[in-house]
Amino acid sequence: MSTTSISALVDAEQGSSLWRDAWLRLSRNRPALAGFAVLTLFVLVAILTPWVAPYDYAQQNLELGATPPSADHWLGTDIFGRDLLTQIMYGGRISLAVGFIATAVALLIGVSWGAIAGYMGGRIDAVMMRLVDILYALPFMIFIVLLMVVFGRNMLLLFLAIGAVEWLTMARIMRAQVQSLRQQEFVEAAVSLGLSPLAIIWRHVIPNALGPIIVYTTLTVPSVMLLEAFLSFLGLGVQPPETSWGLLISFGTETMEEYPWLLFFPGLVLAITLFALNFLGDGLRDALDVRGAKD
Amino acid sequence: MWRFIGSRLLQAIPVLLVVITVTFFLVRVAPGGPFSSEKAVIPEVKAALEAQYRLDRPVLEQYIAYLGDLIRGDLGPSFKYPGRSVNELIGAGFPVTAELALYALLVALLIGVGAGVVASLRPNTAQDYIPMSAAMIGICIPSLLLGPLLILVFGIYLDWLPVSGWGDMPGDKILPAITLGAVYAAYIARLSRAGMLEVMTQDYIRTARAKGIPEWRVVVVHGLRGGLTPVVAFLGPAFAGLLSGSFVVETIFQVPGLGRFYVQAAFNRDYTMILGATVFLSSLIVVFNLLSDVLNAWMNPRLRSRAGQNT
Amino acid sequence: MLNVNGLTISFTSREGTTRAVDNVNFSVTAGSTTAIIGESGSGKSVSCYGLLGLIPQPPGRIESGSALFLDTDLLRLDKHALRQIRGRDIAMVFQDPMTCLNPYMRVGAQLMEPLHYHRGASQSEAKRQALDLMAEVGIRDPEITINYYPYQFSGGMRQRVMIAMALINEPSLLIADEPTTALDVTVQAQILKLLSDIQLRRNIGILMISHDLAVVADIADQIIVMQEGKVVECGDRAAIFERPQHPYTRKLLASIPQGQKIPSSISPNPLVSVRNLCSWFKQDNETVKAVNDVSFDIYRGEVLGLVGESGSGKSTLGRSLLNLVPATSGQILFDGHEVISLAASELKSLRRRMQIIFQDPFASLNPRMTVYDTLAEPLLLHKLETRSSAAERVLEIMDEVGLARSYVRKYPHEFSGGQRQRIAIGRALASRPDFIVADEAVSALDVTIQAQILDLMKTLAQEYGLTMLFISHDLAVIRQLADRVVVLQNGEIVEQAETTALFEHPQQDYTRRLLEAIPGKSLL
Amino acid sequence: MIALLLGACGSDEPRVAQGNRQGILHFGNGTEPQGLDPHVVTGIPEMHVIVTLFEGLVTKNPHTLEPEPGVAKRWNISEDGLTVTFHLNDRARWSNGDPVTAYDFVWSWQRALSPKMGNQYAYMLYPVKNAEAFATGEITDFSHVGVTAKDAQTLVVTLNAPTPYFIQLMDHQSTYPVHRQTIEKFGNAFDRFTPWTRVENIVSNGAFRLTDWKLNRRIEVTKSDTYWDRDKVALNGVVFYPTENISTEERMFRVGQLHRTESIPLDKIPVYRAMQDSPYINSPYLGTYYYLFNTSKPPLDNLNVRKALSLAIDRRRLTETVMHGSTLPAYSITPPGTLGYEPPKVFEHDVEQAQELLAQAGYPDGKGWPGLELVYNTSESHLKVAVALQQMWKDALNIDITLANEEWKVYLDTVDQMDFQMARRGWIGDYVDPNNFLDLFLCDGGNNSTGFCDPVYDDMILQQAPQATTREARYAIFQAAETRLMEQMPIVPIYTYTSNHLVQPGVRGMSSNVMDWINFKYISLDQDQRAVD
Repeated sequence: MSTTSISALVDAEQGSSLWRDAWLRLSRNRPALAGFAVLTLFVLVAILTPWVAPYDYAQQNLELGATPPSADHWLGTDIFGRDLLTQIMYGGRISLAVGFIATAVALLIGVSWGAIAGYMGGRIDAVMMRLVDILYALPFMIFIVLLMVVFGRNMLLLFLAIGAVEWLTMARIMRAQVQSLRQQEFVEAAVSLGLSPLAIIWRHVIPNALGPIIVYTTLTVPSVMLLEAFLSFLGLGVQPPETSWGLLISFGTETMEEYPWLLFFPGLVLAITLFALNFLGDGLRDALDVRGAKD
Repeated sequence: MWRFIGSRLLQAIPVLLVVITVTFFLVRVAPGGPFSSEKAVIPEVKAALEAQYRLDRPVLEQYIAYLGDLIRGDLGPSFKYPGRSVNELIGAGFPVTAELALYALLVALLIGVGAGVVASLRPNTAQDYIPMSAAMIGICIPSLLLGPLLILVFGIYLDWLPVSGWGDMPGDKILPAITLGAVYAAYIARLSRAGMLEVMTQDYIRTARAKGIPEWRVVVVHGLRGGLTPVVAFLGPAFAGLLSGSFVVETIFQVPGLGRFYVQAAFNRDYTMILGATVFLSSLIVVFNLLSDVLNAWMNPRLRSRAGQNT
Repeated sequence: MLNVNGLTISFTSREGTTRAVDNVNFSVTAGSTTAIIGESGSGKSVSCYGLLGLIPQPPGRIESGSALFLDTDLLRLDKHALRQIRGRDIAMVFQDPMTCLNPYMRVGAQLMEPLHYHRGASQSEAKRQALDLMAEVGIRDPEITINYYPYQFSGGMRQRVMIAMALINEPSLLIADEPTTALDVTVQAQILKLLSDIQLRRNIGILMISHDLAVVADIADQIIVMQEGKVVECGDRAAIFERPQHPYTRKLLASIPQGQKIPSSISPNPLVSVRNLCSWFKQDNETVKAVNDVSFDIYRGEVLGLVGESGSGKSTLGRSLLNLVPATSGQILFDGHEVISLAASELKSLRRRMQIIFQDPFASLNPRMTVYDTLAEPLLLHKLETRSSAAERVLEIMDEVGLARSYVRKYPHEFSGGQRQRIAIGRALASRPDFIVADEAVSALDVTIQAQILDLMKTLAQEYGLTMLFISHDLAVIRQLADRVVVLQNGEIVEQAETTALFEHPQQDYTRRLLEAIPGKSLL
Repeated sequence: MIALLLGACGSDEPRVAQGNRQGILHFGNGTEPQGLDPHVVTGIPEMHVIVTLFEGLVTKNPHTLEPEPGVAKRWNISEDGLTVTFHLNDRARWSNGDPVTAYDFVWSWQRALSPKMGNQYAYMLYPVKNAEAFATGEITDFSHVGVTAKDAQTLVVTLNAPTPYFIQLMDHQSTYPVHRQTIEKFGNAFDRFTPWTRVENIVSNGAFRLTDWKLNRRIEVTKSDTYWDRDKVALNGVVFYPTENISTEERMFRVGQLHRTESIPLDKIPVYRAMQDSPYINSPYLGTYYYLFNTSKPPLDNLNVRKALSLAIDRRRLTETVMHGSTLPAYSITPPGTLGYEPPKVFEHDVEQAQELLAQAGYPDGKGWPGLELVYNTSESHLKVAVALQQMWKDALNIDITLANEEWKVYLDTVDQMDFQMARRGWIGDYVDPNNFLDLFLCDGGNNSTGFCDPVYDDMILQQAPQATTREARYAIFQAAETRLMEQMPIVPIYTYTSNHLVQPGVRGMSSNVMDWINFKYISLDQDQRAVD
């Protein structure tokens, strides 16, 4: 990027160039790209599942029962004789949606909450963080059961419930970041330019606090997927015959001695997702860390 | 420092009060009372039961009475275990959970710091990738899966360790501690790696090297102290998390800890036990977060007194 | 004692291999001082660290050369043998005493560590030596302070600790890497004196690295000038200062701040009036009176110099003028507006008219914003330009501050310190302010760069008709730029006067002390 | 930690082998008992411990389930069936040496029936004259209740009506004697909260006495040296382990830490069944698993829909595949073989007829089906049944059923308030008699929960059956009533429970019976046997 013409400048006017540059850098990071490709593939498969799945996900064959991988059923069948590959594909629809949407909710609330508390400091900070403390301390299970009873059972609520838990840690991380950033001279410079606190948080603080947030986010997605299984267990999440990776794994755990493939394959898919996310996350972090890029 | 501790404890009071209040009403709003059971309960019996637990009085009166008891340190009688007080149940379960959490934390520190430091010494080599990938898996493998896996391998196939129990047979504390500590080991590994990477580029490490002292001493004496600062900051929340998150491990390994009582209480709508455990655990969380901050300050001389800072 | 011949060190990165040090020769003899002079990046530090195996390998690699130290070739030694020499025969003092001492260890333990390791000294013996040495380097109450943590010392004291630590094994060679750059002028003078005293007493060789010719002018016997990894000139002090051969050496000499500003035309009515300003804050139950009852005026078109040591409250004062730190009491009038009690909306329009340039150009630029974003932000914020017209204006500002237009999409980390300070200046000027606070704006820069930036500021100040508060600890710099000077000590004004009057007839002891500490007086 | 690890390496003898030598039975007991007061607690784990500590007037033969002497050495029933006289064994002793007397029983029953106790099983004594009135507070003078001690060894009980199963009830914990002085020593006798059942306080009259109780860890009982029939007791003690997680308990069994467990994950059944000398025992059990239809809500207010749903279920396929043969197909609410009672079989698996019925109801081939939700409480096996049935209904009738699992207490609330269309339910007999199942569906039956109400049915159960003079006549009335019930189909029976447990080979005398009732007195351990591998 040594020569820049006026036309490039005109590009620069549109939106933040940080993101454009980050994208460019990301596209040169192979593991990150591979991670991105895997995730895209998973999302695509999830979207196309109703058309590409080899079997009907609910169709049982009770006499067949659980069978190991075979030519007919590449990943084997579960105890109802249902095709595991199909189950995993349908499960991915739920898990990926929950994983990404709930994480996004948590990210949105957590980052804004933490950023505001950290930047404002003083009494506002104290009040906001005490609220976080309170939510941390409340008995989660009772809270979930109550949510379920008050609002009925639906997926939206699932996202809300998960988001409501995960944002707390996110807010704490963000706040710590912001507290150290707000001492920095460039923030002071922004104040002296006359920027409003919100503009400073948005333009100067958040982009510089993204590193740890991205790393934590990549860790949140898989834990959200597993949390969904627990909520489903309590009755809040998906209901059979629909399924999710978390549910497949928790059922697989029960029968890991008898039918190990029922644990292995869903676990493998989750692990692949996790590593893809991790590579993508690290790549994103590096891409956003303009200082680390020496090219 | 004492002022700081005092003000933090003072701040905790309203937090706890809100937690108590919300929980108090939350459990009462939640469907299914403590006495509902599969076989229909005769109305007279139900009335008698409710009277014994003050449930027949107006909710507000119950609330005030509860707060009154709480101030006297009385958490009330358990609904699930007639004849036992919540104080007694916590007294029975907490020492076990605390012991389990402590071992888990030791496991987590041992594995986590070890892996993190080893990884940080040669970043972006196999020596870094292997422990860090293991840590990634560690973070995401639920104890619901790790526990049974460890039991199968070490308890059943190899027959080295007991599959359950706590203090009943030699070695029965090992697997629960590892299972519970695994997630935290992974977090600590990441934290200590990042911390060490940061510290080992500091000027004072160069100073230490210039003194000609051996590399291990540079890492251990000069590097660790600063590199583990984020780990120390994490210890409080981690210990609190271990204490309140041990339920799954306690269930899998048949450990008679507080977590089992707590979750059973939630399932059974044991109002007093839910409340008691919540109050107890959230007080602990406050205390451990505070301890962690104090420890952090103590580890870092600059924070012990901030008078040395430039104006 | 030390004889370096043909030293070549290269660094390998993704972009290829660069020679950081290229065929460098120099020597140090016992009891004398050799100074290596050069800008940052000239390879002066790398060549010294390379001798002691302190550069990470890879990416660094010593290609060739020899370094004979008392008949041993340092470059041929294995790690272990080199470690034996480090800290025992050759010791080092680093630039920034704030970061070079382990903050988690008591200074005593750090002092004694080399003794334990190299000499196997017992605890009591080591402690005795440490106490003696602390006394020798001028640390007060060593019995008490030996148990202090580094943060409990001031910068100068920390540097004394560093020196004591280097001397504790009685080395024959001391390598001092910019030992005074991070210190106040007065402290700098003390440390330099300490080094030459020690050399005299102990007859050791000193290899001193610096970017500032003025600093070494008083103590160096031999001077080596480096540029881009190569030695461009070497010779004894007199030769270098009196008969510089290489153009680069001449440029370095020319950069030593000299001369005085021709007073500019000053209108009689003040732009900024400060009355009884106090800025106090609480720290651990003690009230720190950072700025205490200060009153002065800054007239339109004037450059007011504000001088003082670190901790004198000059930065706090500068920031409270812009309402960046809250004032405790007093009055600040900016063009007739009361700054302290202004509402947020009024403050915004006022902020356009007053700007600040910070000391550290690394910290004062948002690392995730390109030059374009940084410069366009004030334009768009104050609606001085539209989105479409901003680009052209940004390029104009870049021209004005001397940045190539092609850099517009680059990030701060891709620039050198001087270039970054140009960006910071550009940002401050973008909103066409009337008043600028320059807080140690050139202190972190190499001397040659410092000279350039000072020139730039002078030019721009005239062009824009700026009023400026120029804060610095360096009187030589103030003298070049300021019309009037205010001297601050412990948050209070000690003296204020016209620049010429102040330099020629200082009224106060404190001012005189500051004046005496200016380095390189032997040159003048 | 390393020392601990090394010390643990396979050196230990499994608890079972050790237990076999010492005569100690290690018993997997599900959850931690709520308590050990026979008049307070209700669950099965509690019952297991309580039957070792206490003994009622009679006890049951584990093989035949016929009553046999307990504290009462014999009893006679009057001609009209309204008076029962128990003659107590004069060797019966409390664990502190006091004799067990008829007065103890009178006082204990007063305590068991006292409203303040909140005893949920007080109704076990309702056949006794005025017992119900006393328990519900209608009368407060216990002397009006039909139980008196004629002397220390003679207890006379007067009944409301002839109750053929009354003697059986005398083995229920609710009718057990408790030691008055002990209870009064530790607080108000009619208070649920007294600590009299703690190890250091308790006085009991059973074959064992309590010697250790560590919460969530273990309960240990040791052979009592004051028990009247102590010579017959082979075991030296029993240790109960509370383990909520069934996989954990199964693993404990597998490594030889338990002699017996009821916790067998469904999918482990084929594995255990295939073992040589299989420890897996499966026998009929007095319980039925069924779905409730809410007959007050469409579409289940339509009898044809209810019938169609029931006929479409292939119960044999379900029990043989998903349940791995651990249950039996059920076509009635009463389990077969309830002391000679054979329930009617009103319908069979018939997909074609089911389709026809659904068409008659207005949903030919599922067209226009408004949807139906099935509520079940969270559990792996409930889920499996629901998923299998969901698909059966889809295949047979082309209708969609949605599943909704609920946390236990939420589920209880839902069922109690009839806020469902279809809900899972199970009923385990408290005593061996069809009445215990059939009276569920009385109009005001507390466990009816279906909206079903048929006065004719009520009359048969409440009036005709008790007046029947012979067992055959009585059973005939029950059969007619049950036929009537199944024709209305307010429930759909799915399977009959069986008792599934794993027992180590060294255990003798732990016979299977339909109540899964264990008489620890009869159990012995074979010294030479080791644990299953």
